[in-house]
Amino acid sequence: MVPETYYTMLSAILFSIGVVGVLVRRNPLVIFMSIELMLNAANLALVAFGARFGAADAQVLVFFVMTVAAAEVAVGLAIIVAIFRLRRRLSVDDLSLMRW
Amino acid sequence: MSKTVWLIPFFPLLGTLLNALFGRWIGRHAHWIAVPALGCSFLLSCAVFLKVWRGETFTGDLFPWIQAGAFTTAVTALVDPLSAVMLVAVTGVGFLIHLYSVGYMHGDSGYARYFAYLNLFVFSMVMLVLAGNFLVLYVFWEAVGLCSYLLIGFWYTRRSAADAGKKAFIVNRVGDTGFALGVMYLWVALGTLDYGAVFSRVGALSPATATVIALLLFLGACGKSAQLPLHVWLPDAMEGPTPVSALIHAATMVTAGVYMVARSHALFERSGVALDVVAWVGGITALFAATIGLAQTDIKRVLAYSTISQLGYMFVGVGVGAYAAGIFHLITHAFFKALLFLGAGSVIHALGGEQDLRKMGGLAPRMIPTTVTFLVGAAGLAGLPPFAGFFSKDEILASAYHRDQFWLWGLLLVGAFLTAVYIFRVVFLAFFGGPRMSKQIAQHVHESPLVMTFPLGALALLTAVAGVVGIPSAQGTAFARFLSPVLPLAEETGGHGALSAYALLILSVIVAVAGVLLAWLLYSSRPLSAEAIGRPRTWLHALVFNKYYVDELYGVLFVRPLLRIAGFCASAFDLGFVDGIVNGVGRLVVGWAGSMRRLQTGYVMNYALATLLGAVAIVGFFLSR
Amino acid sequence: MDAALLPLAPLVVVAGTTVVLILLDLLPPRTSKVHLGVVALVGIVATLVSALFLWGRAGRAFSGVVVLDNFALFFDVVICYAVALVLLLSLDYLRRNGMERGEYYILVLFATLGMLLMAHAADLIVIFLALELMSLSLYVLAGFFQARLTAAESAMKYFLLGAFATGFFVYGIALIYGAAGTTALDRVGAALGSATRDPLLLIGLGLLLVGFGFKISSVPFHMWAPDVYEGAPTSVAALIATGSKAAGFAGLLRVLLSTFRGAQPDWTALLWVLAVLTMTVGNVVAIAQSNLKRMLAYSSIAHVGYMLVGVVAGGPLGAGGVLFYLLVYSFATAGAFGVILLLERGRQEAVNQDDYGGLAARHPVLALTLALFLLSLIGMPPTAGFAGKFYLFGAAVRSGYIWLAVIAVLNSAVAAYYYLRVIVYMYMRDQEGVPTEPAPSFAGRLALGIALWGVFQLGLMPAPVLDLAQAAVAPLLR
Amino acid sequence: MELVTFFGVAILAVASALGLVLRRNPIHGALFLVVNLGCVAVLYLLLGAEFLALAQIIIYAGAIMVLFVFAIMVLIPGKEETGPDPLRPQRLLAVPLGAVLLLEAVLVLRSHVVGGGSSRFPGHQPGSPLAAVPPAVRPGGIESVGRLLLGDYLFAFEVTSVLLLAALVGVLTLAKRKAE
Repeated sequence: MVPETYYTMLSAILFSIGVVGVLVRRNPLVIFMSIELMLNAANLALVAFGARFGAADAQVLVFFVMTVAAAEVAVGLAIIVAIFRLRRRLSVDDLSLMRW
Repeated sequence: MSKTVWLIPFFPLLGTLLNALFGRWIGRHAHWIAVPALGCSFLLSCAVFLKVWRGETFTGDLFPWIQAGAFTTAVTALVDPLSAVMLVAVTGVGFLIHLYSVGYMHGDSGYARYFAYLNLFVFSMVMLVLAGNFLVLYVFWEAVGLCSYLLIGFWYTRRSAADAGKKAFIVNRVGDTGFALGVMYLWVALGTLDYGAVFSRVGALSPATATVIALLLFLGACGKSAQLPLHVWLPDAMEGPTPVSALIHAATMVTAGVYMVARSHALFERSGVALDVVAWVGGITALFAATIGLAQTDIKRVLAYSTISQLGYMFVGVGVGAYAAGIFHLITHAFFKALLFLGAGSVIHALGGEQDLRKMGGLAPRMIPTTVTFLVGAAGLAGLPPFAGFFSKDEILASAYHRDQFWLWGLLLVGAFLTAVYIFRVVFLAFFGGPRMSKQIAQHVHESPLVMTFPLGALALLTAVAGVVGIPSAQGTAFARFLSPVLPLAEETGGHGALSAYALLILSVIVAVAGVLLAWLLYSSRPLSAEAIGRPRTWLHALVFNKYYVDELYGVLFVRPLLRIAGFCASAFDLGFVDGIVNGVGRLVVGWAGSMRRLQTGYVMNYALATLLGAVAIVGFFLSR
Repeated sequence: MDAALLPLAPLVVVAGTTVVLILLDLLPPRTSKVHLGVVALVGIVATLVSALFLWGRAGRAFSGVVVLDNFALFFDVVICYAVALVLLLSLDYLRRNGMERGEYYILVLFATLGMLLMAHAADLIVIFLALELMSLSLYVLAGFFQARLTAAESAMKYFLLGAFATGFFVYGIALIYGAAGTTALDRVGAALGSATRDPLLLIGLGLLLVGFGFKISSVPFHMWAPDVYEGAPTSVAALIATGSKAAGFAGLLRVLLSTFRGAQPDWTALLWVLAVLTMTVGNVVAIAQSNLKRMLAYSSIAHVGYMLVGVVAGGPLGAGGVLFYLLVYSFATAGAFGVILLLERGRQEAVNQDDYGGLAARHPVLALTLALFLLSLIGMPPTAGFAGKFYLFGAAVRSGYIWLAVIAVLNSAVAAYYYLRVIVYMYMRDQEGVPTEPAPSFAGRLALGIALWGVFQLGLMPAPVLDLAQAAVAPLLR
Repeated sequence: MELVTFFGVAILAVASALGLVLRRNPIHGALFLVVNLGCVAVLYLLLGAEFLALAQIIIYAGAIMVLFVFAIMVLIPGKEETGPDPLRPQRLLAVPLGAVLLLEAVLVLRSHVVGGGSSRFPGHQPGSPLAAVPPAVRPGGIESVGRLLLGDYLFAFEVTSVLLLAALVGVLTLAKRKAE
């Protein structure tokens, strides 16, 4: 039996990697994937905690998070496609028309 | 009485709304709304005053306004002798100045806007005076500031006017913030803001608390009443139309600080220290501004410094505990300073907008009513008997003397001398001697229309006779007795000074007359040469050194050092130091804003970094607890 | 209506209206979609009425994950007012910008549903879903003017940063679940109350605060706001600034005041710092702005700082003050955005302060309206802003946070500068170049009129509404 | 045995996550993410959540990632992120910050284990078995999840459907070009 602390630790590591990914990458698609990584890590933590309680609540929560993630991906990709239509380059650093 | 009281502010408010919303269609006829509105207010004020005279007072809520838990505040009006006197003065002087404006602002493109602002100001000022608690006082304290700001920048196409408006705003902001904090602290300390409750419970405050609150409130008063070091905005405020200078920046709004201190005298007395601060700030300002007034060449700026100086006198009055004397000077000052400003306005009007004393002279024969009334005003300001200013100023001096504040008394006495010098300097330079304006302008010099000279006459009459109620007697002046339900009669506590009341009176007269004589010797005993005026800035020195042998003695002994001090104050302290602080703080904030906005790089990554930083900090914070 | 659904009447009405709109959108006419806006408006008004009718009732539904109480109802009212103003303003705005499409109204209603749900949610997972429903709709709305690069950029920034913050939020939920074994707010509160203080719960709360902080745009999670407000359609910016902010506060207040009351000393200390940072950064940077939409964005950040002061103060005075202030702020902000939205200069929206030179001379009523909204944002009496600030700062003083109140007062003093600058432009400058003209929109003017009424009603007679606000927070503080 | 599996999968998961963050090519990144999601699915299995493991594969790997890869294919011709990076120093600031976040998370998760035993779940509904007790109905089973989903969480379930509808409308809005 693996202690659930291992799982939560792993989820913390994955979450942190995801956070760093959001910050160091310039391609919105990759940034977005890093965000998915964060959500995924959170899911893992939820399931691990749920296993400790022996309750299925956590899994239901994870299910909701997954659904939301799917919806978010759909909208997010639509936004990315929309901006790509207007300008052919795709780096978030180009998106600084509005500042200061 | 309640309906009458509420109608007083109602009429100007109505006038504001009509002129603001329909100004485009009303246009040149705006005064047909604004002036009658003020007239009604004035008549109602008089009616209220008569009732108060017969011993009635009135407190009433318009509606319960703010409730927070157990704390409730209503829009309360309080009519007692003090507010009744102020009401009559505000609406009366306001009415005359409205009337005068009809002539002065004739043909201005913003005619309706002007009257809308002016009515709004009177409304706010009336509410400020009527306020029955500190919250309403604060609200209209802000509102009169806003009107002042709008009217200073009235001729916004002039860059200097817009800048002056901005400066007035920033400086007043400093004071008002202090005032707001004071009101808040008062609320925390006593749980109420109603005048009656606050003043009856003031004993519950520790003297230290009372001092802090009183000083915060006084900071607000300093801003509004242009006392050191927050006086810098008032001279610049002269960029506004002259009737505005007369009404707001001389007669009414700037005296709100004095009114507030007198109104909350119980609080200031509880502190003790705060009263001394008030008196000393007032005394120093009085002398300081008077010296600067000597060196100014712009007729309105002389009057502006004079106003600062006279406000200092009022603060000394209330600061030494002679509240009625302070308020009495407030009223008489409202009359004669409004008169002087309107007279100056009449001159400026006649000269086609010229404000420079160096380019005036010899106007007396062409503008007899203006000259006569201006002389009356000047006499009032200089404190020549029997004009009102004599009685009121002497009352303050005597009070300071009798309370053993000899240093203050000395400051004020010197100030009184300088006052007489600078105001008669203006009289001689503007109205007497040879004309120094250009030919074309000289040809067009004309007396102002009746609508402008009538207010001059009325104010001159008031200046001449208002002193009657201030004739001292054994039981104090009639004015002080009338106010005694609100403001305690001055007690003659000290009496250690060697001089009797009559000796003081005579001394005041001597000082004033000496000042007038000095001015005459300097500026009018011989014709001024034109070339002296051709050299700006040094003309006064040149005048003193080269032209008048008689003056050399005075010059060496007195005038030159004084001018130096005045010049130093004007340049180094007034313009350099205080302005530097005001501008510096402003620039600091703006510069800060400029660098802070650079953080907003527009890059998603930076924004996410900030988010992460925040998350790390929050988690770390909770982890450490 | 089913008895079980009655407590959810506001939600049901909005959801029903949304479905009707989706169907209506498929029907002709294809060119004009104003009727959709009108239907949406009717739906919102019906929601408002239903919320007012339900006032005073309390209940729960669906195993207690949704709750009906005065707190939720008060937010229903705030949100409905904000959305109604936005819809009124949009009717003509979309046509003028050549983007009259039914999806706009549908998405606005979806966002509204999310906001209302946030107010009614009693379970973290429902809060999360509500947050996402609202956010997803708003992301799309921010980029609604597809042809504009700024709009696309604004949508992208909003989306990426929003999703990033969501990641933290979900992790926070996970940690709280890990500590308490449940996501139901009351049971989490019980867990917090009975256990020795659990760091996991607190950290979970901290991560939730990141998500809420993003929604209400509190420093340091505020940086998206100016860019998004600038690029988004002005009506959407108004919606984000008012409705979505109100919803964020609904969730935040319920979580903090009710669930995490046991940890009050902890989060109070944190929010103290956040409040000071938020109002100072908002006000100072606003000084440097010349674009009115950005200026209002920073101003809205600063106002969040003021509201956080109320949260710190706590108690019926502080929390009630926040609710009251939200209403006040929504009226004034929606109104200010509304004036900007109505004004055009040479076919372009008038967003620069230069565009406002001399406006008072040519359009005195409109200029006066904007001036009054700005004065309310300053907190100048007798507008509502004064009463709102008075309650908030007064509550802080009452609770002993004197310094916080002092900083807030100083901040308000600084803030006056940039609001008055706009007024100065309108009243003390002359128009240069092409004149700025208002669009002839009756609905827009109606919206401004309603907002103006609110600003004065709440300024002159604040007491009844404040009583309602205090009654609204009462169930949380019990 | 289980422990070995766990560590194997965990290492793979971390490695693939790092791959996503470090590799320049977004396509590779997407593939790394798929691997990572698969690893997490395995972990779900280890935790006894079969339903979730399946959902993870179907929703994430099956739907979401396909969308991603599709978008990448459509949008990005060849490699990206090759140009000069003026923000590089700031970007790298993220690494220590991320490390601090990780440290904090580790601290709190550890202290949690140390600080509390299994008896301290007062918020948990009475009657539910705790971790130490082998559950009667296996919580990961599709049946218990289904009951919860359409029972206690029915409302959230309904909201999810609304959310998906909203997303649908949103995507349509963005994708539909204006008919001109």
